[in-house]
Amino acid sequence: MNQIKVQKEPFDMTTIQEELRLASPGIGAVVTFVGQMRDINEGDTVSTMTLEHYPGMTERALQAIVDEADERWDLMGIRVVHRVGPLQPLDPIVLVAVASAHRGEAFQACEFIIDYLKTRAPFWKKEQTPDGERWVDARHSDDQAESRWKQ
Amino acid sequence: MNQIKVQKEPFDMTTIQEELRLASPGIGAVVTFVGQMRDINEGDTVSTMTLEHYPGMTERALQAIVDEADERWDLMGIRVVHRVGPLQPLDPIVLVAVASAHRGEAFQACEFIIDYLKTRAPFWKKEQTPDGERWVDARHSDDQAESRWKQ
Amino acid sequence: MINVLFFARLREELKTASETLDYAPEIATVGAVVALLRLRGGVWQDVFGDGQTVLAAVNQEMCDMDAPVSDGDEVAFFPPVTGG
Amino acid sequence: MINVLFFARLREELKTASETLDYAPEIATVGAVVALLRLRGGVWQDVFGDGQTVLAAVNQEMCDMDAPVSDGDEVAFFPPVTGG
Repeated sequence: MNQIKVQKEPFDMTTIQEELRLASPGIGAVVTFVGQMRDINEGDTVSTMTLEHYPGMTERALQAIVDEADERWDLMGIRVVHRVGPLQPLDPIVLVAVASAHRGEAFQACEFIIDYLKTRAPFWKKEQTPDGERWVDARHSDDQAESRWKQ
Repeated sequence: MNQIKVQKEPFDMTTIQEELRLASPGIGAVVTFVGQMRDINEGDTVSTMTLEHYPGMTERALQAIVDEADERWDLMGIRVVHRVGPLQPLDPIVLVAVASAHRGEAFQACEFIIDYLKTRAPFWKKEQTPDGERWVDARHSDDQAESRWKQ
Repeated sequence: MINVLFFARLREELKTASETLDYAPEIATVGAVVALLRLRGGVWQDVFGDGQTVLAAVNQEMCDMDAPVSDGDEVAFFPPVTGG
Repeated sequence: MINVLFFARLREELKTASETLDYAPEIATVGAVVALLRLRGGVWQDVFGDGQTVLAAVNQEMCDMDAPVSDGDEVAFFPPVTGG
């Protein structure tokens, strides 16, 4: 019912969303988040980005996040796909899609998953800028986004 | 930059999302909501649904909602497509897609638009069930969802 | 003239989608139009009666019963909306 | 034996992606492994020094410095994550 993928290849958003939304005629809402590479970060032009990850742990971390979402909300399917390796501006980096009977739960679960992914899944971005390569720093705003879900 | 459509024909989610997300390399997040027809409502099997609307006012109401979202958040593109006429289970009814630099704004604006659409846009659903036709009643939960956005 | 429109359940119950009313100063608000329609009795009284939730729009903008109505306006009545 | 992995900025600064340490009771926690590595001085002291945020995982589960380490475990060190 839920699927997690970490892959170098581009993913096909259409196939993922269609397969998810057609899984049951009881599904009333599908919320999809797509994060894509921006050509600018902290004021600098970024021409390429390379995503490193921790094979094995990545899948486990994503599975734990998806399982927690499934426990918290009444959902009818989750898809998480994250790319690794070299990326260009406008390339989709991550897709999180959640299906449920009603929209409130799909919205909350989708945002929860991407918020947790941002702080708990072992991915690291390295940017190529005109001044050379640099590792992207973790954002305080991502910690804040995660902490909203702790009640 | 923003587009609103009310149409009888099915819509192509892929084209809409791709066109939206590729509009600028400054876009970092796209959040899409798709509402689709369920085969069951309030415990009864629903075989077909017919969506009536108020031509002219519908487009104005949707435009007002989209304009308000654009004022409240820093967005980079909005798409709203709503079907009218006869629909079958699993048919997409409505799509709301929002692009922005960062995800928080895209999530909030997307949910705001669908919450407001549910209470402010002149659409009415009529269901065909084994016991005959019936108009769908407005949900109290939709009023509550809308009222969250009034600060 | 005022162009009056009815949608969804109202349209079906009243068996009419639209009609035109001669404008008169006595129907200068949405509430006054409702009162006039209710005076017809029968199904009109039922549909616009106390306890019924009827929404209104003047010139395609949702409004409340105090909203002014002018000659040439389009006034619409309908049940709470259920799209999306 | 403990298999130790380094990722991202740490991997580059330490110029190594992995190494194995002989297991000993003195390195029975993640913090003890860190202390051992820091003793090497130089870049090791910099990377694991005070004020550096280094995250750790034992057997692919994120954990804090008190987490136990047993013979045969995989212990990973990396900077705060930035995916998504």
